[in-house]
Amino acid sequence: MQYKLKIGESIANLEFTPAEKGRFSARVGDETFAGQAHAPQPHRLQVQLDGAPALDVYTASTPEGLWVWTQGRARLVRDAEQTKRRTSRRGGGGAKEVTPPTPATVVAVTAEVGQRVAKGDALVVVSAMKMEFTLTAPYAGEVTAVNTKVGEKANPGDILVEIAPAEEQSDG
Amino acid sequence: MQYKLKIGESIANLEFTPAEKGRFSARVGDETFAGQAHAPQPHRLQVQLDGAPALDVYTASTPEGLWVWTQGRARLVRDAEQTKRRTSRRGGGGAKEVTPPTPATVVAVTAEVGQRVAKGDALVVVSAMKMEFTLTAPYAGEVTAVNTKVGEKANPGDILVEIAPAEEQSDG
Amino acid sequence: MFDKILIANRGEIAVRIMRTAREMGVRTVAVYSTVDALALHVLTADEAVCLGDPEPAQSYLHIEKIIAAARQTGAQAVHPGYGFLAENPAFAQAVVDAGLVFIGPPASVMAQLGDKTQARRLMQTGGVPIIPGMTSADDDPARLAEAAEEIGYPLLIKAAAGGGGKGMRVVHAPGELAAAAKQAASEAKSAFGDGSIYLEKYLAKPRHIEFQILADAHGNVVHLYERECSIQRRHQKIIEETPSPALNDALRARMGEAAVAAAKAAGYVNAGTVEFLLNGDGEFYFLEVNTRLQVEHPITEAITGLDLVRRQLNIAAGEPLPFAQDDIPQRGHAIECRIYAEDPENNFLPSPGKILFHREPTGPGVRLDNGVYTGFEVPVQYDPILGKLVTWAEDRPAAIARMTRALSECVILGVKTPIEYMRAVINAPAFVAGDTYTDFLAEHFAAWQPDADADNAARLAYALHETLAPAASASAGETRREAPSPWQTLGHWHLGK
Amino acid sequence: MFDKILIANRGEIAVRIMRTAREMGVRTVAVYSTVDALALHVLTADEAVCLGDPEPAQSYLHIEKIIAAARQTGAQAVHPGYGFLAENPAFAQAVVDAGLVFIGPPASVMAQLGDKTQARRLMQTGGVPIIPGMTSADDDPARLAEAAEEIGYPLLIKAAAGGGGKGMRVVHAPGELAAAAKQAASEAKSAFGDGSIYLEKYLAKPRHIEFQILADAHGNVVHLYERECSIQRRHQKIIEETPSPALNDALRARMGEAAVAAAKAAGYVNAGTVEFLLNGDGEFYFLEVNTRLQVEHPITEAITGLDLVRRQLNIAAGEPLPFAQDDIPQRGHAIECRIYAEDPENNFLPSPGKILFHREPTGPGVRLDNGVYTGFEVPVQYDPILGKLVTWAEDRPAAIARMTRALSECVILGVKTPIEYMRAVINAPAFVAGDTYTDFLAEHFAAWQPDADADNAARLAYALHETLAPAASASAGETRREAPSPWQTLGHWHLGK
Repeated sequence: MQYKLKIGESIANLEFTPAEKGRFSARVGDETFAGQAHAPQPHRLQVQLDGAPALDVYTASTPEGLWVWTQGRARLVRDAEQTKRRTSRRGGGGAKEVTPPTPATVVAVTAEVGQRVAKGDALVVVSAMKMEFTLTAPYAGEVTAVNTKVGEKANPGDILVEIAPAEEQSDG
Repeated sequence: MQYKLKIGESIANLEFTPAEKGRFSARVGDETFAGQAHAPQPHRLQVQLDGAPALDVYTASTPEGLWVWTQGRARLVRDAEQTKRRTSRRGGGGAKEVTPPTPATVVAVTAEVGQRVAKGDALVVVSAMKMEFTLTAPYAGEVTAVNTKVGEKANPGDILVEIAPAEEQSDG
Repeated sequence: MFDKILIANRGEIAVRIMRTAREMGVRTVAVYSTVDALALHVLTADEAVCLGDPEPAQSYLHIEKIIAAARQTGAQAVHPGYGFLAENPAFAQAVVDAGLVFIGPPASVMAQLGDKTQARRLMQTGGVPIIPGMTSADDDPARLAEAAEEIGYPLLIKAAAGGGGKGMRVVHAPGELAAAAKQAASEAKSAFGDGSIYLEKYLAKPRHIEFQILADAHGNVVHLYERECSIQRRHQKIIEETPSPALNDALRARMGEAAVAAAKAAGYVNAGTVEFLLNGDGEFYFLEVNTRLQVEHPITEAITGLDLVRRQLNIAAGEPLPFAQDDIPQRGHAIECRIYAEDPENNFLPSPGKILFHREPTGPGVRLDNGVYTGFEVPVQYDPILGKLVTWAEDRPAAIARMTRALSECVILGVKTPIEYMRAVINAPAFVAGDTYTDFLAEHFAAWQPDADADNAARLAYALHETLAPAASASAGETRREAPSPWQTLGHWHLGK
Repeated sequence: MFDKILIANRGEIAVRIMRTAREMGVRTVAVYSTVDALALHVLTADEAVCLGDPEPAQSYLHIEKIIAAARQTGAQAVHPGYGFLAENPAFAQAVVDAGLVFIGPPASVMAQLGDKTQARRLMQTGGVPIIPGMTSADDDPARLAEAAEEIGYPLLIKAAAGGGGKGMRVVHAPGELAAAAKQAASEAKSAFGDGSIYLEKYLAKPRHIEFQILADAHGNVVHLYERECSIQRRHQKIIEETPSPALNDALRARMGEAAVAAAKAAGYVNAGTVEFLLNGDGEFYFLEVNTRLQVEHPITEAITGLDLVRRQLNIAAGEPLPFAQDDIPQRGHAIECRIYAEDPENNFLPSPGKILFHREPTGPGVRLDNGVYTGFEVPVQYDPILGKLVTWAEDRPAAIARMTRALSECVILGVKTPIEYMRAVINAPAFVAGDTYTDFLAEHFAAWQPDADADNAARLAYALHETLAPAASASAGETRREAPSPWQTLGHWHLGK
């Protein structure tokens, strides 16, 4: 089996071969692993690696990917293909969008439909866990839609304010 | 819904009525309960009782029944009908059988097929967690079968030695 | 002693207070907002009262609702925890006006100490060294310039009503002063509803050293030694320890006396904390008094063996302190790491969400004050603290090693946490050497990234999970029911909606 | 200090030792039998070596295999834990003969103290009070009768090689002596392979009080105060506390001196425990020396602040004790409850099985040394201890209240445990009054049954579980895979088979 797995921004291919009785071998980059694995309970894997200390693993799966804890470290491991699709559905980088950096609550909306805005103008203020974030216009243009109001929840990727770019700055 | 539930040796009937949105009412003996329940994760129930403190509940189900922890106490709650069937399948009390009191390992077998035994004669010694138990003949008779050997595991209900009762003591 | 108290807070601190109350035979009332119906503090309390909508103003900051909950449940006293209303004199007064006991200092003392310039005057009068600078707020540019000349540059503009770094500006040269003052005042106005500012000398690389004090209603005041809280991000402490590697016995004694003098000058009652800045020359200056239980109080409990919540309840019930200064032991070394739902790889952005799995570290010398559990949805509305991990050992190296072990044992999946980051921080050579100051993280850890060495093991685990997960469910000893639940057929439902 | 040590044990004590070793930067090697391939001590160690079949004789008692494992992994020292080979002089000697360090006393000292009559002679010579009675074993009925006449009735027959109540008989009158002696000798023979017996005066309602000692290889010996271990079932401790409610400072000092004298008389090195019986008149008598770390060592750690495993490793590495008797603080009160897989409703029968769910108690003053986890199958072959719950607080009432809280927070489903029983014991008026002695449980708790008050809430939970359980899986945030796993299609498998 072939996996293309992303952790943070780092992508690597994993070649995984299961065998009988929970045995497996795997290769990722220069590293090879072989051993035997067992799942004694939900959220837990126990892996005996040949010639190496045992790996104690906890997992939790989400639509974003699989949370994995091992050797004292937690990682969100994502299927790189799926991640790509999701990112492209959202329209790319995110730096060009009026969207919160983290799940948040909207505490102020200053943008109005039809308003002309300059790059950097404050549009929406969101609050998450006692921190406030002011979302600003990523480029100059005209506000074409305001998709939120005070008190609503907002998640990363939700476009809170849509802006039609001013022509002279459409690539800026 | 009607449940007949056994805890230890105590049996009580529970009348349970689910309603919308996790609401329920229930009656067991003189006690009535009403409230709303939620299961935020496997093994956990959270119960808001009307006019009473919330109940935090942990559960784990086994073929024997449901382990329940609440208010700092763990209980094995069994379906009384099922328990009855299981007990009768095993042929009743258990005091008349050569079976270990707890899951154990057999460490000695002195009984032999054809041997005549008196009530109280040692037949098998089992060991569980550093405790040894000598299983003795529950009545006088002749050994007709020895169903175990040293090193084997034995569970309560497993008949390790079968004895045909001596005629004069068949009711003793 | 009280029969029943209300805890006007949530999360780990509410649970921590309830634990001691339960041990004292005092019943507890939780209050909660609708998103917290299944929060750990609600499940831990003997009773719970719903305050309403999640916004703090409608729930944990709503004074009338909280007092009504106390009256309705027959609670005799209110513990405010930290944050929310803990340092709000109007709340303390409202509690007393309702005929209840406020577990904390009198409202008037809280109000005095809450005004930073008033507190500075109070300390100056009481003989406690303050940072050179103004002792009353001013917004006149000319008078600010004059004061600045006297203090010297660099200097700090601070908000009189504030804290937490809001309304604060460093000014390096006279030309920057006017503009910075205007910005700071505006920021203070929007953060605290009060734009008063004042100027202080700027101390380079100071340590944040605070002293825990206990004062009873009979005039007895003791200190419980210091806490070093220099490891901060965004002016918020994340790692604290005691004793401070910077204090010797003589300095500790002098600072402890100053802390007791500060408490006496303010007429303080109950548990409080006197914060100081300490510079490299061993000079220390009063910073402020926190008129409540601190997040980091467990490290003081670890080295003194005293339960501060128990002491707070006893003091609030009018009991005198049962010990004098010389009776208070100081033993071993303790460290606290605050476990927040936040992303250290991304500027400590909050990371709300569902705790999908939580394994709590245990064993010798480890204490976790936890506010969450597997399956709990961490709300977006409140402070991101999940719990506090505290280790205690014979000496500082052993306490660091133990914290390293405890962090390594702590599993939290579903939200980002700084567990791995803090492990790196406490094992950094500068930390190990005790060379800590308030800019430590900015200087040493601004570009921190997690170690990529563990990544391939995590990738392997991904593949193993994909292959093994179905077996996991089957082997967990749970029998699965096939028939639909009556509530499934009644339709999908959620509690609290 | 060693780079790597092997822990010749399993369960909670192996994990506990590994935790301190890790904190000291010492790598750890676990050994295990095939049923323990997924035991917590294996998962906690840096390396693990399988010893073979589950029977102790083939695994944890197999000296050659354990020494081979140490050699194979390059371990420099062996920690025996408690139980198994911990007090076996042949093992201690074999470790040394293999060129490794045994973390414990010299084999010769262990052998001397393991022979109960030899130990009595040693103590008598060293000036330590012993229980009136014989100082050498004898099986001649006439000489036994003669000695009995001198000692007086009631008296106790004891096995010279033994402990744990095996080969022990109370004799109330001369006519019972001969038969009882024969039975005891036979029982001792089968339990220890040595039928030697001797007679001692029988003390009525004694307390079991033991002193922790530390002795380095340079002749320094200190004691770390007492532990009261009177709460026993089947001659096995289940609840321990320190300080003992029966000791005042003067008696504590006298007994502590006797414990140090005992250690010196034996030429003891490393951590050990000197056990005494204390009668109601304040007279105490040497009982035996346990030449290893005790199960109940954490309560001593709690009140002194010393890590006994760290001390053991330091001593074994040849370091002198870094403190003298007067430097050792004694602070607050600590209690330990041993959590066994056993059924207090049914004569404490063992209850092996799978831990279906485990929630560990946490918070201020609570320590759990745990050896199991959710999903672990507790083997039938070994000691039923699952973990040790320890609480520490300012004083005895607070420590009892904290233990009550901690026991209430501890959830173990799948095997029977005495959690609820111990909660009843520590809150019984006689325990609260400190009126404990070795027959306490037999006298007060023989007929204990769990409180039926909680039963109907448990029945309600049964119905709610039946109704909600499917929703529980769906709401747990786990996405379920529909396709069969490759290992499912490859057939059912188990690790280690």
